[in-house]
Amino acid sequence: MLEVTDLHVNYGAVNAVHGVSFAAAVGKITVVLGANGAGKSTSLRAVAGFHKPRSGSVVLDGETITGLPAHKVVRRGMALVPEGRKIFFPLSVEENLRIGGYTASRSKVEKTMGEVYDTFPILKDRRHSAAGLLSGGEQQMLAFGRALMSQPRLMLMDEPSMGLAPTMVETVMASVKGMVDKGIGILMVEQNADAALELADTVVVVTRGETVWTGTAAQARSDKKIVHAMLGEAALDDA
Amino acid sequence: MSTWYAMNVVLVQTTLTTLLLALSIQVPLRFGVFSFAGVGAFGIGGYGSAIAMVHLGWSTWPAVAFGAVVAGLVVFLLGLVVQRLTGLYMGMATIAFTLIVSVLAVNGGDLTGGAMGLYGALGEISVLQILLVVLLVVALLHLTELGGMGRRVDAVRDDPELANALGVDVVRYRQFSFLVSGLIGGLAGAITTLLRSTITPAEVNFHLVILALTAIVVGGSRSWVGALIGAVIFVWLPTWIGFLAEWERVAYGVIVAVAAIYLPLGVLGVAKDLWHRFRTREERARVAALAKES
Amino acid sequence: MQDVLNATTLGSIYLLFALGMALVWGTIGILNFAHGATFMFAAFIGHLVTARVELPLLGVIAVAVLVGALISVLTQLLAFQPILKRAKNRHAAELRILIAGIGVAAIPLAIAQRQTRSTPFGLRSSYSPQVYEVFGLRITTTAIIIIVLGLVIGIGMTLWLRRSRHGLALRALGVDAETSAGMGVNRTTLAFGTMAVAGGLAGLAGALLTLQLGAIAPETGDQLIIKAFAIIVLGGLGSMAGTVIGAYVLAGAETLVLVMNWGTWVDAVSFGLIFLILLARPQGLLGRKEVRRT
Amino acid sequence: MNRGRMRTNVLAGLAVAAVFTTAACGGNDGGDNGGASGDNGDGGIAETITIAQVQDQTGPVSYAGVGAKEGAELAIEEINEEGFLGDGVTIEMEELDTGGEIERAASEMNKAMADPNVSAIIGPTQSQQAATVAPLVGRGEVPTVFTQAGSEGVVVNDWTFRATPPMESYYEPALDYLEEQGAETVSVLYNATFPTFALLGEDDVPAMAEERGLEVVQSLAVQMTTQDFAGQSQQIARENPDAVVMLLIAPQSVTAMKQLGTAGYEGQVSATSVQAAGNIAAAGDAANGLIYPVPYSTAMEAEGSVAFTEAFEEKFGKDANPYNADGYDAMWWIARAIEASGDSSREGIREGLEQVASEGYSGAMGDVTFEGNDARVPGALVRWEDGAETLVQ
Repeated sequence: MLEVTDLHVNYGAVNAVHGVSFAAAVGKITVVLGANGAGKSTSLRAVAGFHKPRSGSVVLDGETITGLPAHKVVRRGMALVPEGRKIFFPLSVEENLRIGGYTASRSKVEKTMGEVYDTFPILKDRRHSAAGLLSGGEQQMLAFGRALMSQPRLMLMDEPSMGLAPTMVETVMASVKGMVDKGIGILMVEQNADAALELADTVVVVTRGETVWTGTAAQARSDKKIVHAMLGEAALDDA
Repeated sequence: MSTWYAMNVVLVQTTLTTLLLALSIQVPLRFGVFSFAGVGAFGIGGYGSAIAMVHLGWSTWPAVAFGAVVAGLVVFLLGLVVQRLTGLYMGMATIAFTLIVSVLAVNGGDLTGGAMGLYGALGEISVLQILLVVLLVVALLHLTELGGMGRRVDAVRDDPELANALGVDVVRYRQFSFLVSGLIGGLAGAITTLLRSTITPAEVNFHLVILALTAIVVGGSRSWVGALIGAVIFVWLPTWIGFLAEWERVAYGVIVAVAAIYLPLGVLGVAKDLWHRFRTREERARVAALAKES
Repeated sequence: MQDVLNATTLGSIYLLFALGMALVWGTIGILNFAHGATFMFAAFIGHLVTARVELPLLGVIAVAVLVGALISVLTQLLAFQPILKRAKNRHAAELRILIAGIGVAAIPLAIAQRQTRSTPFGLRSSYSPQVYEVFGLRITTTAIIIIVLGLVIGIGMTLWLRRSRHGLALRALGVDAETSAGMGVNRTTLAFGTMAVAGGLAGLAGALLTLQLGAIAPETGDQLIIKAFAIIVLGGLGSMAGTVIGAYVLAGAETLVLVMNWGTWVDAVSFGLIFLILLARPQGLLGRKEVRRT
Repeated sequence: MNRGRMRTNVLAGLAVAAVFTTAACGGNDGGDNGGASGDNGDGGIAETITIAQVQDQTGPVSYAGVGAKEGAELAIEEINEEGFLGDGVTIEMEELDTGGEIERAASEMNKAMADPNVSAIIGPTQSQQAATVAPLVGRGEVPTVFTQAGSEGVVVNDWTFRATPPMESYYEPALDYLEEQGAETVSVLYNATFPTFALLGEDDVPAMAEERGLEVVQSLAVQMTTQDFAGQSQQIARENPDAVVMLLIAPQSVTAMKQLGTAGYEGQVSATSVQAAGNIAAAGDAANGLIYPVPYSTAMEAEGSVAFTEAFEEKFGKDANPYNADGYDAMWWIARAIEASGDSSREGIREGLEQVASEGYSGAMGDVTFEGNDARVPGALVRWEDGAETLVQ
């Protein structure tokens, strides 16, 4: 159970965060919606340990982990799927997975890798080729697989649908669903509201660095016009 | 004044030629090209002018022009050959070029005077003349830092893809930077050589690359002003810290390292920062004064 | 045949020196120009120690390795780490790290020059090299040790980087430091570890080279650094196997020039070769190609 | 790169510097600028005479500059205590550091010349520094005595003098010795990027060898950056000449000596005075039997040499080396010049230096004679054996 309360982060001029709160739970999907530059990505990265928050708190399973550096956050069971996937292009697919399991013990790495290959058979087929040669969708699979390698209880996803063809988006969202079914919690930042709302249990809307609305997906769906209005033009175009 | 000047005239000249050398490295750097060919150009310019004077009997300024033009052309051609290279691979190729220039000078027989170098190329160059040359170079470079031209150069360096998309011919710009680097480096070499009448192969070496690079980074790498600051610092530093005697070089190392750590934009960055703060304070004071009056 | 053996020995010397530098540059992205000074100072401290106590071969090596590692870690702690902490991105840090390395290098150099007045210094050891003659080839035990250690460490490090968990983490750091941190890789700790290993290798190279050559001068490190730079770029940044090949290619080229007795053309031929190879393969022999489809 | 310098670029602004220097020094032979030396332009010796030593006090060649400084200090002590220049007349020395850099040498020379109190200068030791400042000295009209700086282009006008003979002028005894030992073939291994050795290795040694009927069977050129001599050593061992003439800088010499031994070469090796001052000591036993001609050695038996050797030992508690002898002889030459002309002005010292040169003197380097303003010494051939020099013959 992750609880983020009244987060303030200074990062650049556009991405400043002043007052973002949200929560995520195991087996559930929380989607943070917001226009480009609203500060949702910065918040997520602050939770993952890439930016130090100025104030506010990040509590994971009752323990305060505010400001914990990224390499320690992973060890607490939270894995980040970064924006733009950030695959290690020159490394092979399998090496990408192994680095994902850097914090796990040796025996578990092999086992988890088997599971990942079962989930994403395409990765097994191409495990020895350089990751940079994968297609965009395959790279997203690899990013998921890499994050899964640390056996997280919670996965933080930064715009997983970005830059993907619409059919690919569906595949990606389906695999997200699969992960939740296995009991992993998901905290997802998205601009693609429609695709995300299909899956979400809880929806958080962030505008200009602040949380302005929290509710269930059902509420958000029925209130679609309001949500869209808050997200601005960008979301409408995407939808 | 005149005594001080007489004692330090060599340092004044040194500052000006070091500035030229630093600029020959800085220009390509501002275009996003990691090229040290300027130091090779220094050697070509030096030997070119000395050969023109000693073997061809030319007078001072035609010899300087000859050295600079030859250096400019050679480095321009080099630029065409190595334009596919990026980053430090480019750096390595241009360092190789510089070292090869030095080896050619060693093996140049009577033309270059071999290991002993060329003697007796004593030109008639006054500080005022060097100053005029430097002013001309700096004025032309200043134009490339201003307005639209400045923004295009910044784009070529920071985001060549974007620059291309905006219709800036990145390749052409970078080739141009090689030509300019060669001309300025050649000028520095020619003036240096004719001032002191000799040039030897040992001078065209890696240490010169380090001097130029250190001067730019410590001074400030984005503007000719930074190169000037760097040249002043490294030429005069021994005079300022001479009292440290044997520990002078240790102090030099510490100063360079500390500058690299704490001055991300060089001394120029700090100066701009202070100036900005000063201006804001002045502004505030004036506003406060106005408020009081009213 | 003897020439091949000589080239192998020379290549192994270059390799021992270049490996540490290649490791830190290719993984944690630090181009450490103080590597040469680390190498020299480790040998110099070894010299001071052995002047008082005679040590066996392993003792001499241990002293040099420890000193090398210590200097390297101190450099990281006092110079590179603060720069990395302050820099906005890696690209901004690159040049400043280079300059800081140059500054740091000046300090041990000045101290050693002051103490020795730049006379060559050697190491005293109870070990005395034997000369073997096999099939008409002459080789000393020192040369055998250098060749074996060069190959073993070179290949060992290649395999370690390729196979081990930490090796993988280092390679990932070399590609994308931030994302690696997201995978649980502690960059700071690994950086210190890597710098310590590199410094240890510099110390090892310092001890072995001093034993092989009989003596080195404080300036010897400076001469090696440019060769190591060339070797790493030639082999391709980030590839240990490339560094191994690069070292032997450079040594082979230099030996060939000597066999032909073109002594004064050594630099021109070896750097000319590097120049040509870079033209043909802009990313070095085994450099990372930009593999990327989208 | 051994002569490494951080800032080689820059300049000696000869023309302009000279103009301003002359102006600033206000006609030092006219004698009315109030300087301690300048006011004696009409003859006479000042109470205090300042000599500037512009040499490498730091950097890669500091052994030469610091060595000369020690020698000069000893000379000054003797001159002042003896009252050599008359009662109460003292010589003072001001040290300026060239730090191994050409442009800094030019700059420091310029400062020394612009200082009206400086009567004479002991000039840079490195050939390239010296050649750069030599024309400057001519225009500034300050008598300058160089030590070392053995290349051409140094003694070029009336104001330039050299107290150390160029190496080729005292190298002959080495070849005489090789001839006496019955050598017929000789290999030359030389650093072709070091001016003095390039000259010696390419022209002088082959010529000297030919005169004596020695055949140069091999000539191996290396450069400043060459560190490993395994290949050259084996080439030499294969050719197996009767002798090797080795002209290398200090660290290269140590390596070459060791590797020649390793390669199985057992003939006689003849090196240069670079090996003096203990620079070959690091080669240990491998250097035993090495011969080299030196302008000065503690083993020399000439009267002046013995006196210097003992006095130096007493003052500094260590053996004197050729660089110490350089500074000592240079300073004494200047003192003798002042005494000879009875005039401590710059012009007076210049005249005195010429006068002393025409007569020669007996100094640390034995009986010194001159070719013009350039010293010539008998020199000595020494053999390195177990850490000490002994005279050959």
